[in-house]
Amino acid sequence: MMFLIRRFETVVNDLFLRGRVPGTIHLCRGQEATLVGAMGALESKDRITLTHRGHGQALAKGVDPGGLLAELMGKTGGVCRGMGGSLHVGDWSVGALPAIAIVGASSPIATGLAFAAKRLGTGRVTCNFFGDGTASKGELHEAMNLASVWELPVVFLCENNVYAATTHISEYMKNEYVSERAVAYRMPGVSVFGNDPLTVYTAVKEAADRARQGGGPSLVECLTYRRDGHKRDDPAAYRDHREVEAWLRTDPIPTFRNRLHEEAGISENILAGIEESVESQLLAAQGFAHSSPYPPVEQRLSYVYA
Amino acid sequence: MMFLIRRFETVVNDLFLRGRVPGTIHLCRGQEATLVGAMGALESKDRITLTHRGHGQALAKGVDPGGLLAELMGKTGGVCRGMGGSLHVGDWSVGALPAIAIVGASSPIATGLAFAAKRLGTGRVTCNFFGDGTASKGELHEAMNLASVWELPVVFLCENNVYAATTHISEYMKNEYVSERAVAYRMPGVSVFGNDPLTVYTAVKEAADRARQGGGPSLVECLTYRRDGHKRDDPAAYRDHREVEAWLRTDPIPTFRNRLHEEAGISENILAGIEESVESQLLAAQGFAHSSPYPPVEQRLSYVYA
Amino acid sequence: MSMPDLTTAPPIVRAEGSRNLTIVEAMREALREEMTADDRVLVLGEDIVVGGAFLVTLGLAEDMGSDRVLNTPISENGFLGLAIGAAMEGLRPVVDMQYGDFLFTAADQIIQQASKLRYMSGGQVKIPLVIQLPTGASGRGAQHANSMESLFFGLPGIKIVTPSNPYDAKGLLKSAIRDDNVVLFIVHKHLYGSRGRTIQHEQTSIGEVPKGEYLVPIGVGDIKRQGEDITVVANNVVLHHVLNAATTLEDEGISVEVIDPRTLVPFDVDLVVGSVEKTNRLLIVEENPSRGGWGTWIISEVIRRAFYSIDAPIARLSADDIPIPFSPPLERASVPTEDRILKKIRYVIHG
Amino acid sequence: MSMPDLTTAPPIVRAEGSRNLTIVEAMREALREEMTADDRVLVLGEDIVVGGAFLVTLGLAEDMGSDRVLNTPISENGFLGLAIGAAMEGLRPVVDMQYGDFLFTAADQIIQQASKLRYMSGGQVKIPLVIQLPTGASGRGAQHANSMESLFFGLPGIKIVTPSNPYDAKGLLKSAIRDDNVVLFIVHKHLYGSRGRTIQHEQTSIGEVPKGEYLVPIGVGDIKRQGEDITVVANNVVLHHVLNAATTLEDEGISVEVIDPRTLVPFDVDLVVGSVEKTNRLLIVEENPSRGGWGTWIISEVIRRAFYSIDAPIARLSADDIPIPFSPPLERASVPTEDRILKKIRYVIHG
Ligand SMILES: Cc1ncc(C[n+]2csc(CCOP(=O)(O)OP(=O)(O)O)c2C)c(N)n1
Ligand SMILES: Cc1ncc(C[n+]2csc(CCOP(=O)(O)OP(=O)(O)O)c2C)c(N)n1
Ligand SMILES: [Mg+2]
Ligand SMILES: [Mg+2]
Repeated sequence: MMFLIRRFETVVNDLFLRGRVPGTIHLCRGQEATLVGAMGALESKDRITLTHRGHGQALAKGVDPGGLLAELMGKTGGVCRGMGGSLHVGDWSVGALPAIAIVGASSPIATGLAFAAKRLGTGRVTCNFFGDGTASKGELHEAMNLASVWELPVVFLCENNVYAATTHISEYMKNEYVSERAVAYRMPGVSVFGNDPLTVYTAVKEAADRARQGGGPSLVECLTYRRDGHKRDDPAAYRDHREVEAWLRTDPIPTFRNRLHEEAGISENILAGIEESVESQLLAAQGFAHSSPYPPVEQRLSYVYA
Repeated sequence: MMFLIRRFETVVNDLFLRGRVPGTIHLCRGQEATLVGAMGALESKDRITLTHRGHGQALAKGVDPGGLLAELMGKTGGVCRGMGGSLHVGDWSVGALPAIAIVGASSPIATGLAFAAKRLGTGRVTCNFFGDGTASKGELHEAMNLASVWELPVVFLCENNVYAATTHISEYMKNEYVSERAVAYRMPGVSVFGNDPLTVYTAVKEAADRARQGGGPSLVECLTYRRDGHKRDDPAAYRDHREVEAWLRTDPIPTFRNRLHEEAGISENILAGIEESVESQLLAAQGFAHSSPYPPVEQRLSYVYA
Repeated sequence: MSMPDLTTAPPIVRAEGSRNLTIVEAMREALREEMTADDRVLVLGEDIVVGGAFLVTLGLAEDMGSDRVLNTPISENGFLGLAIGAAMEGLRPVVDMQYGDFLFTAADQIIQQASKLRYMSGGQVKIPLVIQLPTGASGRGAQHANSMESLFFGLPGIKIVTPSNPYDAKGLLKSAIRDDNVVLFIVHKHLYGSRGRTIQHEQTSIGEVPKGEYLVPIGVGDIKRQGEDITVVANNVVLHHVLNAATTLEDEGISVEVIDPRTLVPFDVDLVVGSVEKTNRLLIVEENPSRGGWGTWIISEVIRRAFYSIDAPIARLSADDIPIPFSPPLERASVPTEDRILKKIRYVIHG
Repeated sequence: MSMPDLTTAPPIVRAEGSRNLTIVEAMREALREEMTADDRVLVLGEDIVVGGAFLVTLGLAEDMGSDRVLNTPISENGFLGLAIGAAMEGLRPVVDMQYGDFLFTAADQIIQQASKLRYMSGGQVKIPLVIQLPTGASGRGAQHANSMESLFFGLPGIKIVTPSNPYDAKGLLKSAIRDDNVVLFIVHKHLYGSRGRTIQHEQTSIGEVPKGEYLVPIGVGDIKRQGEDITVVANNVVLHHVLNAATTLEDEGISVEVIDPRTLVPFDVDLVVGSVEKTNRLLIVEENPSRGGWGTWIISEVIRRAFYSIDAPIARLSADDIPIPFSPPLERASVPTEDRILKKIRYVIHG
């Protein structure tokens, strides 16, 4: 799955450069381990809310790559019928709420999904993805307090990739870790290495289990890094090359592949086989997306009201 | 001063009951020690931002009782020329920014006053008054983080009177103290007994001195209690009578009067003299407010633009 | 599950006699009936367990349970967003904003989220949500006197309801709760007629409400008074001033047709156009400031559809383009009064 | 200190030759000049040290110092409120909102605070504040496509500026910075012409800018093209479509007068009325949705002041009353295009 996300983003990047993907894109290359580790700890009935950097979050939750790619192109076969685009991908049928691109705004809404789960007794847990920069938004704090007071089954998951767009984390918070803010609401908070999917899995599993058993919300911070710029046209020249190199050495894709091979003893063939199947999945996805037509212009008048 | 505030609010209450004060009023009877203690720790050049419960804050900062009362009546002699009313009292010439009645909204603005003080090197400190209920607003958190990151000379002062309007503090936060939230921004935070003016003075003085010396912001929480309901038409029946009785036993006015008499050995005569002078001050204030005319209706078109 | 399309459904009235209620009592009945009929309905807001700012929820917590009438922290973004999420999962929240003015601290949740999430998702989600917004000037100064109806009139993706009497308030609130969309339910602060508070225009807030269950459809205006010489469109408190003025003018031989749109979005333009084609004159009275008022859009629609039926310049009365001042005489001078309405109608008729 | 009243002051032009600049370059020059002339001027916003979303501040941090070009946390309420406080103490902040759409998360600070604090204080405070708001649809979906100019048009107590070319952008930004009030400086996302980003309408974002210092006064509209048969009022990107359409129609013998209001608040109604009295026909083109559009207010004013000079129903072109869809063909279909403008003008002229 991590490999699928990496390759999907690479394909998106190529298509964007070739002008086949309009608008803007925010790639998550480098952050795959956090996404896959976290999603592994959730059940398929659980809910997630996505960020502006949502392609990987969607794939990890089980959104179809073809429908996802078609959405980025504004095609009628897109998961949102072309109405949303890259900033709003998601498929509610697999529990991935179409992404909210206004940072911070998703946290109260995720808390509401959790509120409904508790009230209706569905046993669902909601995982609210947000970034380190978003930790400066008041909405997040209002949501964490509400979730804590009402003991709602939500996991606030911070993908800390050290930057808010072009701004270094040291410029917008005095704290070393975002997780320090959990105590302000008497909520458990932890920070873990986000490039190791197993570490992330363990942390999120503990938080999700607690939530499911009525133990209320938690804040889980995963420390990771962007391979790319903030968006497609960002060379990320503002980053210190030593910081970049140090992080890229921990790139989850090669690292985890080696571990699977050496530690878990999974053979080259099997790994290569997985990689091949990913490539063919992506070819199929591109085929679907390219052949899907644009929606009829009348569709713009639909979906305004239920 | 504490006595002045108590008697002023009592006069306002009477006038309101007699229909001489339109709109609504939020009295601060019972919270005088926090106001006077805090203001004593500030310099006259310092700034404060006021809340919807601002009459006492204004008086303590040195706003003229006559102009204040005239404002509550919507008279042209009011500190805001009758444009603001009870919810917006203040006199910028004495450093009391006319009150902001949207809770939480004043915290970023207070932080801006502190930003200007630092940039212009005025040596001013800003004290941002807010209530325990307001601690649930995101604006406060954004402001505390900004003040912390930019090391601005602001004191976030929480008047914790146990209720947000009719709602008990235990209904909207898990924390025992609002001051626990300071650590979320690596900011010093303390909670003190707000009905003892000297304790409040010491805590605010320490925070203000630190701010003035470039040590950045602090959060000071003062535990106090409303004698009255949230607003004039609120009987406050939702409060547990044991809670009310326990707190009223610590009412700062009689308590502090006794201490002045017994501990500081200030004679009955002197105290009675102070009280008389307050009464005559208030009579003068009422005389001024009553005799002040309503503004001409054309004035409604003024002050929209500078 | 799908709901009846209330914009087309006729009002269902099963009269079993009626009584005089205030708007707040009528709204309370609507909430009680809908909460009893459908346990997905719940109410959220600050201080609503003891009744809320206008006593709309007085007694509801006791009868419906404290898990369905919830006091929230002072976190407008938090609980409005929470209600949006809960609605997407099938609950039907009614959010009480205490004063509409406080919604601005959560504006993003309505402007960017509630009104757009369904659209951006290509119809994947549905947000059945009612937001209760007291509006207008009521002697508390500028921060408690905003006209919610005009500030959100330009926002696509929501519905806006502004009842002016108890009958409409009850029927429209029930329709709003059953609607699968985001509905701003806006009542003027002076119209609630809450007990235990001093209310101006006391008489305007009391009216007949049938005992039986009924709905008033969203999107259908109402002719509150038939007339021949001029059409006056108004809502909220000023509608009551217009009705008083119309009575006065009858003695002067001026016959005024008074239209209450009842809902601003969707707006019953046909009703206004039909009336203007009869009277050939139009006056719109709004409490909100002149710039950005909903009335200007109605004017542009009438111009488009009935330009050649208009005999006199379409007139408008609104508040000044200023924040609302506190001082009582200044506040009164800022908004349309019965007196100014009388003068304006005479002017349109006699020039 | 008091500032010259820019709404009456004539444009000061000291031409020393000129060059072609993009709007973003013109704005950068304005900032550089004003920051050099007055050290109370500073810029705040997210990511502006590296230039900001549209590169308006590119290079400014280096030249003006990082204490005057400040990267903020993602805290719109926090830094907008901070700017308001700083302005009341005598600083003159320019806040860069990155995308205007993000202002909604701090709506209370503009709607309830910045626009009202001076008024409620009876004139005790002054808030010289410029808020830079990229507006409109640009292929990013509904949450990045709001029309700021119409959503804040009904808010008393602020000024709204919407330049459409580099000359106006520079002169108006300088005037806005010197103005003692809150000014929303709104430019369409497609007009900046920032380097390093793909821009549609590239040609529309380049224009002549004199070398010397000059101001364009706030509140004064501009006739961008003289004509006899119809008056068309438009701003932002659609103004450029209108100008293209006017050229096409010339060959058909239709002479179009094109008015760019340049500022929406205060609005130069006299200019429009004067033109309509000459052409007797009026079309307003806006990119914002139909409901709540600023154009409807202009129509109501023209009706009030020039009703008897109008020969044909006043026409309007605007976006549909929907959130903006992402899919490119759908987005294009939602907003006024040159083609639709041509058709509409022909229709108004020939019926
Ligand atoms: C309220 C709001 N302000 C600003 C933006 C513009 N913006 C989009 S992403 C981003 C940076 C977010 O940083 P972070 O939360 O760390 O997420 P990351 O991009 O690193 O994944 C910003 C400022 C926005 N979308 N919403
Ligand atoms: C944003 C906002 N929401 C709600 C209100 C209505 N309101 C006014 S005072 C108040 C209670 C505030 O409680 P607290 O902060 O503890 O201050 P206190 O009244 O106890 O002094 C509320 C809910 C408001 N003014 N602003
Ligand atoms: Mg980040
Ligand atoms: Mg309190």
